[in-house]
Amino acid sequence: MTAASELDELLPGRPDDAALSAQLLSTTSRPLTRGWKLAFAICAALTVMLFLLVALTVLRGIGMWGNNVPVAWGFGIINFVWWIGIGHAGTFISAILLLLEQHWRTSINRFTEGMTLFAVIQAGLFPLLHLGRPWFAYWLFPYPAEMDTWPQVRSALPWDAAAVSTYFTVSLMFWYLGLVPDFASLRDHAPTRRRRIAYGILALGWRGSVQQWRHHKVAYFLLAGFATPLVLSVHSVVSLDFAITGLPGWHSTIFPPFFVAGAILSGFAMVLVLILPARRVFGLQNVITPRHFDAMAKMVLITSWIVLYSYACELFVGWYSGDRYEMYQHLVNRPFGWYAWSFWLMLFCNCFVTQVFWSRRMRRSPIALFAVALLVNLGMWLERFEIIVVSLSRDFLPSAWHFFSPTWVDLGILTGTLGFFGLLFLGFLRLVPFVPVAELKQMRSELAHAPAAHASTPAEVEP
Amino acid sequence: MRLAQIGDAPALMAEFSSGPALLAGIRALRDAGVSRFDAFTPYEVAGLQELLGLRRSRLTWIALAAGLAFGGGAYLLQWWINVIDYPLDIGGRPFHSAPAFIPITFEMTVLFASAAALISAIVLGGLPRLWHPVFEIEGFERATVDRFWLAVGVGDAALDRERDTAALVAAGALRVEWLGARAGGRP
Amino acid sequence: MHSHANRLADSPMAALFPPWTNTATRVALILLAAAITAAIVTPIVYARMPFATGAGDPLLQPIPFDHRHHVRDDAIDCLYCHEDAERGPYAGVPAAERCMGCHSQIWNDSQLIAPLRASVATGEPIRWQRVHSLPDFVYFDHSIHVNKGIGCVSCHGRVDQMAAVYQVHRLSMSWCLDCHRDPTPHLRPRDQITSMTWTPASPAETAALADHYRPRSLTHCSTCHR
Amino acid sequence: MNDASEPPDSSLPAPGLDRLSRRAFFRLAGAGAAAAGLAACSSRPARNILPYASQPPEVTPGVPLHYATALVEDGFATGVLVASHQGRPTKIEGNPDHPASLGATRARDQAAVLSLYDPQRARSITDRGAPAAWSAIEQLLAGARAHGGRGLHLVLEPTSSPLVIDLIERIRTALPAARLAFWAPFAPRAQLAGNRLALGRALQTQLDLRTADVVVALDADLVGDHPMALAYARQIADRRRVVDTSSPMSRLYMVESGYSPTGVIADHRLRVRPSEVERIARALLAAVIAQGGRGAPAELGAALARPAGEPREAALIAAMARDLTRAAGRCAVAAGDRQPPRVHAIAAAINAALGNLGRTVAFSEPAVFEAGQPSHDVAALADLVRAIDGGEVTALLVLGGNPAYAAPADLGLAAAIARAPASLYLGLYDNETARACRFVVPGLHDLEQWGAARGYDGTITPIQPLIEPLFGGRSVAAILHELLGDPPATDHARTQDAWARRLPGVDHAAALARGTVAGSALPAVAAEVAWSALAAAIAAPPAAAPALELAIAPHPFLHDGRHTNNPWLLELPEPATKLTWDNAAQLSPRTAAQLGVDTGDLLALTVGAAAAARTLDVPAVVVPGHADDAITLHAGFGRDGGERVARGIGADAFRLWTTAGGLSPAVTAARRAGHRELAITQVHWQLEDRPIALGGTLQQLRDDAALRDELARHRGPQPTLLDRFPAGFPTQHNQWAMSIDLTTCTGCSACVMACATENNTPVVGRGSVLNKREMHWLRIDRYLEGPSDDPVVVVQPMTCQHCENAPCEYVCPVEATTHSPDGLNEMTYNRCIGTRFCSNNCPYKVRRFNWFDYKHRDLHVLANNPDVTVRDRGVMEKCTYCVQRIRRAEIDARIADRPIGAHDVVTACQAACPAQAIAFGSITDPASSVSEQRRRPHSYAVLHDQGTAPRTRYLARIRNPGQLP
Repeated sequence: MTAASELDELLPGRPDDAALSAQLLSTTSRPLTRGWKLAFAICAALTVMLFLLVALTVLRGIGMWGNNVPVAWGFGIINFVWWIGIGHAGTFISAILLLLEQHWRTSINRFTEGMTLFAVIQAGLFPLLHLGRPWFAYWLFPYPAEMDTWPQVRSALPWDAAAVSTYFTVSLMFWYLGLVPDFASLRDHAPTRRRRIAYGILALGWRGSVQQWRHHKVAYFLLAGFATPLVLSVHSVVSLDFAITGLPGWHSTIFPPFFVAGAILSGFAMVLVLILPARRVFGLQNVITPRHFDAMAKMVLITSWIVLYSYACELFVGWYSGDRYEMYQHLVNRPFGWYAWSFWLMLFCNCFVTQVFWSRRMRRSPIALFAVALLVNLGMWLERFEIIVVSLSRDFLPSAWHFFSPTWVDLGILTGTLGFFGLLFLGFLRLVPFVPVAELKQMRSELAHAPAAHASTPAEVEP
Repeated sequence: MRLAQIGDAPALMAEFSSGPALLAGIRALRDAGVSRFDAFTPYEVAGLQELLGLRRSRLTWIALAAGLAFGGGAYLLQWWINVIDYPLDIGGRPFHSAPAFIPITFEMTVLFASAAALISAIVLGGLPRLWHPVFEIEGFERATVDRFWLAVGVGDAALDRERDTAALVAAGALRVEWLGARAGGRP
Repeated sequence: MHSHANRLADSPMAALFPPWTNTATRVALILLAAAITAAIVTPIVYARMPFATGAGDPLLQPIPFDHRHHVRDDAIDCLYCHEDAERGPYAGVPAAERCMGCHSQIWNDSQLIAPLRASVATGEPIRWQRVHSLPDFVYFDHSIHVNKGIGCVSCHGRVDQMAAVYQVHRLSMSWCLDCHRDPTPHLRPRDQITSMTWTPASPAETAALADHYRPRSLTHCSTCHR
Repeated sequence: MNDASEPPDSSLPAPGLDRLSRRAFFRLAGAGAAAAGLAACSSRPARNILPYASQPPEVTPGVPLHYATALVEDGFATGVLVASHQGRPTKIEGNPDHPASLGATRARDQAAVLSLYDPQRARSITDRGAPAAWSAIEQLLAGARAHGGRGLHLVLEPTSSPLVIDLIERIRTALPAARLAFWAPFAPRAQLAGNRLALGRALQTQLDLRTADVVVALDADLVGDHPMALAYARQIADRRRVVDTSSPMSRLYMVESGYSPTGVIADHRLRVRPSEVERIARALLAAVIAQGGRGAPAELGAALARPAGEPREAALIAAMARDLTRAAGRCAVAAGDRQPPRVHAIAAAINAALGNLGRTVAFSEPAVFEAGQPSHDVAALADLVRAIDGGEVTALLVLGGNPAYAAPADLGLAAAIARAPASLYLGLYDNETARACRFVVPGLHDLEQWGAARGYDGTITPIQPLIEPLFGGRSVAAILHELLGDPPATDHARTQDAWARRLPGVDHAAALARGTVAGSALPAVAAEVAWSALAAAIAAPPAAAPALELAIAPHPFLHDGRHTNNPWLLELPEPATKLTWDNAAQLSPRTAAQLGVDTGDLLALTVGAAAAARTLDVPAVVVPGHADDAITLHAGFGRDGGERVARGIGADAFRLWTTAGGLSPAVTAARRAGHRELAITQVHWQLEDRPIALGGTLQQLRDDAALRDELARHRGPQPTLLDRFPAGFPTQHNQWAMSIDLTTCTGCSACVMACATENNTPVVGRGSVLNKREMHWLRIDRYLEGPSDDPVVVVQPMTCQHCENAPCEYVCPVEATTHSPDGLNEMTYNRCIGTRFCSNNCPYKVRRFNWFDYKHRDLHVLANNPDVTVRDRGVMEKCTYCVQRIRRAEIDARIADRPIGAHDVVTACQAACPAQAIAFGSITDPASSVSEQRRRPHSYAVLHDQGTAPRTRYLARIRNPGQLP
């Protein structure tokens, strides 16, 4: 594909800089629609419910959740892993695709980074909340305690704390760094003085000088470079929460890549779930195009195959190991045990439904994309349910086996995080240009001025 | 030819409509002997840094140093806690459980390298600085949208205001403004 | 408000921020950094301060019992009153009857010991204020320490110089560990346990004591927590 | 949807003890320095130090004292030692010198401290619920005293106390018109009646199983439900311990309907309905006589002979007869008290025919006063009802027990008592009987009173109080003294006085110190089977069995309901079903299928016909191994008194108890709409071919290298990357370890309760148990092997294995669980933040989490052991090997400058175990019992293949089945 045709696919009509800025910055200042207000109100209500349930859990005890012994981790850790996984697509799109010079990432990268941050915020709630005594969570960090005690770093949980907080911080820094030039645009062009001051402070005085762009570019690429191993490491570390144990169904070396693939699958699915309505509501069909959908659908298809391969590996290794506990877990408990329905539903959602994306038409159909993406998100949640609840419910000693069932608090907190996530996201859509304006303009400029395209694009001759 | 940052000395400010036009303006003045330039652009203009002879930012090395220092520090802290300060028998594992120390070491390396990169980008870019003389120029706000501003001859003895204004206009500048010395405060 | 997407708002003439904001930004950033540092450091320091550990704070007791007088002037041995220190976990505060052993003879009509007389008469205990309060969840046993050569003064300080007893040391886990990691320098002969002034004459004496008591470095958790 | 978010059971005592009575308690308890003892129980530091005004010389604050006393049930004493922390009894251990304890305890003995501190005990004298003065009682008793006791009726619990007997005899003399009845629903009556049939006298059977090579138990739960169960369990275990491949082992046959602890350890178990036991017994007697029984008339054998029944049954009877005859004089046949007197008579006859009398079987006079006499019969209660209805009763004194609840329902006793013109109830609770009576006087807990009682063998056991009566209660003796118009005196003085009169020459103080009166066991009575009388008595064949029969059985922990307000016991999983907080109709899988029910489905049980029909709705619970066409239902539930914990849980089995039907009536059952989720702690009962509860037969252990190799594989070296002990296994410290013998473990659960009392394990309530949140550090796993309708049961105490390479430790992010140099897997509660990662990675799932604030509330906190941290909400906990006892022993030994002795550390579970199935000690001492047990050929580690290197090892379950002909 030539640069020009790519540009036409990614940015049909090739709007000029001023038009792009005007269009993309305006998302922060358009009047609030009724739909947005309604969605915001629902999300705000769910968020209030979330924090009430959190308060209830903290006041009364973690017993408000359905966990028990043997299933000492339940919805809390499922939700944690699920949300963390969703976060992955953001960094994947913004960092790895940046390094791979995938131009199609530009229009959606900030959107997905925002999604990452808000998903990680939801995820970050759970390691804290699921503690029996969350007020002592600071013991996970090394500080010169009066008790002379330290964290125990052979456990995967301090790794988790380090990985998740690093992931969040680096994602936030990466996101912010990319936002600075756009904040400067808003400082100069937001409709009210108060907003200009607010954006102006956030822009730090950015003026687009040569020196600023020079360091900005290097830092941006560096952060992308750092975020790349990070995005692979975070879910790897999360997977180690399980893989370092001896539990049948957890004790598996395949977990890190398996988890990363699953995370990217769920992340892309969530991007699709969010971007399809946002694009429609904000009229961004010219910057977020079928070309983008096509690329994301292919990612979903690829990662879904990796996930299917991982499932197959788990089954095979479970059998090949000859270990009676592994065999029971993978060949009996999961497919035919108490929770067999979740196993088969998970396979259906994560591996079979996604096969529609072999069809180009499906890859570009918003309805198909939206439906499949929703199912994949459900399927990925079930995958974590499978790993955590189903494995724990039957481990070594049959005498200790027991069921898990969630309480209304569990369900309420899961719903509440969806609301909280939505709330943050709706706020993000209103307050921040969610398509990176400067980057998009630069991409347009680079593609337009690319040697092969130059002659054939008279539109690019400056007025 | 070198980059000069506005602040203390007077300069000529020229507004261009595109990156290539800006580059053309620089080339025109370079021929006139002016060697100090700065530019303000809504996005990075390809070829600008090369034209001004800027080398790659040293920010990479700062990030590397920070990453190594804090990563190494994290490993040393873990070792010191488990081997020196309060060794405890944890599941029969060795006090110095090197593989278990790696994840945190890695994460701290990345975290502090990233933080160093961000902070360096801000500080080396002369930020935060909410007010700057160029913000006083009328119409400068389009520098963040679709206008490309060139600052010429900051502190450059070779700067000739009238000659260079003409040259800039000839090179395609939409507008040329004189930005007085900082001592003048707001013009 | 912009109803049309393709127009940008115009900027006002003058710069948005006046020059002083540059300084203000720097000051604000420095203050922010200082505040974050303080938020982390303050509790770490606070936990070691006397007003957090309770050290150095004499409490008002129902009877103004003066250890200086009883220990230094009258030369009463610690174990005369705190006799359980040798054989039980608690050193114990003497029963009122024990006090009355002397005070039925001397100072028997003092108003100061009215609570003592009341306790003996009614059987109601005297409500002493607890001075040495170990952290929660710690099982401390006086008998093993006393019998293995740790003197009263090591933990309680120069009680013989206190008008009202106060806590001298932090009595925190790290303080306990200081000694538990290397008990040898704190050892003393069994008959000098209650001495307030004994010091080893030579390193050889300390070595001999170590040889005698064979102290163990007990730093595992169930030493104190059960 | 899960309802686990319900708070801890609201029926548990709520805070609300008022300030005044708490202070009053402290004063009464004399616990002047209680603050010091209680400091460890609170997360808030004590602010005051309260020294004694006058310190008792024997008290060192922080060091518990032990006093010998006894717990009495149905008249039989079990000698115990009670630990007292400055006047506060906290822990009960068995008295090794007492023949009915031998150092062990039953689960319900352990729980007695919680009953003592039950805040729902009756607190004041009431008159129809309104507070009343003692003078009203004096008036009532004075009135009752008049006219030689005419119109005065007394209902007492069976008693063996020489002191109470003294009073009863005085009443009999002074008030000859007074009528006395003795009532306890499960007091052994059939045995005495059966011996009267066989021997001509109502004698009590005394077994001595120390020399018994073969034991046949005919519905007799010798190790579980018997006044002498602790001793019999020890005696049987002593004959069944496998030390090496040449160890001899006795053989135990069990014939029963439910699955009892005796059935668990039996080598052969024949499951038959209760009514069929007589058929088995008759066939066994016939077979024994046929094989040459001594003294037994051959024609009796011929008369009993009958066509062979079902092949397995016939083969088992033949095998029993063969083994018994071979071991003549070294065997015993025992009948259970649920069986009718005829079965007891047959058992006595078999023992006589085998020459066991005077060897393994002896007879003595009953330990209980007038046992076997009409005053102990149901008829005595029927007479009382008649007398009330006839207006003959002017004063009714019910002293102890709960007859209004625990008696045949068709007597209408509760209503009759309520009709009595003046009635008084003395008891611990405002229970059904208290509510029927006019006056209620708070009674005394065993730990609050002076007295004495006899053990089952007759050993006189002095009883002394550990604490002043918490609620000012009065003893039975005090009421009887008042009735006799005796001048006031303290219980102590009266006890000493009566002791001196009834037991001259026996030093009371010495008896108190020892806890028994040596040599006071009842002497054996020479008795011979009167064969002709016996033959006549059993001539008629047993009645045809009904289509479905019910067995109303005492609950293993609650007994007849007297302990139902004790939440510890309610939450202790019932051994056969693992059911907590409920009772249910136990039935076999086949019977359940026939009735169309599964566990939890409601059944309507009906006893009697037409107008007299009594129906009870009760959930079913399927028990593999239960006899077909029979239902076992435990008593003690469905309480309707004022005990808030007990009230409203389970179904009252006694409502199906009629004078005609007895405790094993014919019943009809029908499926009812509805389901009750039962709080059962184990949901999967198969081993799934996993190396967890290993076992085999003695023959296999001797001859089968495959079994020995397999066991050796489960204790041998494991490949590991971890260099656990680089400098060689440490020998300078003690290295603690445990060994649990699955062969002798009966699953009686005494250890579970002992662990809970020692370690302040909280109660969580039914809702939390339903969600698998029970807190027992030690549980008894129950696995079923073999056919699902008649499985062999293996029970396995499972608790923290103290793995050397503990999986829980390395996943804790805050060093809350670590390893001590002496091999303990330490749990530091106050460091725990509650990630529960350790529990997930524990292959044994023995860690317990405080999901809510489960701490004892109200007066129950006084049962806390001050040497063990009371855990807060949000922290993990688990077995510590009783680290507080280890550290105490360590300190004592270090102070005395000696090594820790082999018996210095005894864990709570170990101490309680009647079968001595638990050994604990240091494996650095090659002579310690635990070291010795680890060297045995059948020692193994559970999940050895996981590389956890557990310190707790098990001795495989070895059975000794015989050849079936």
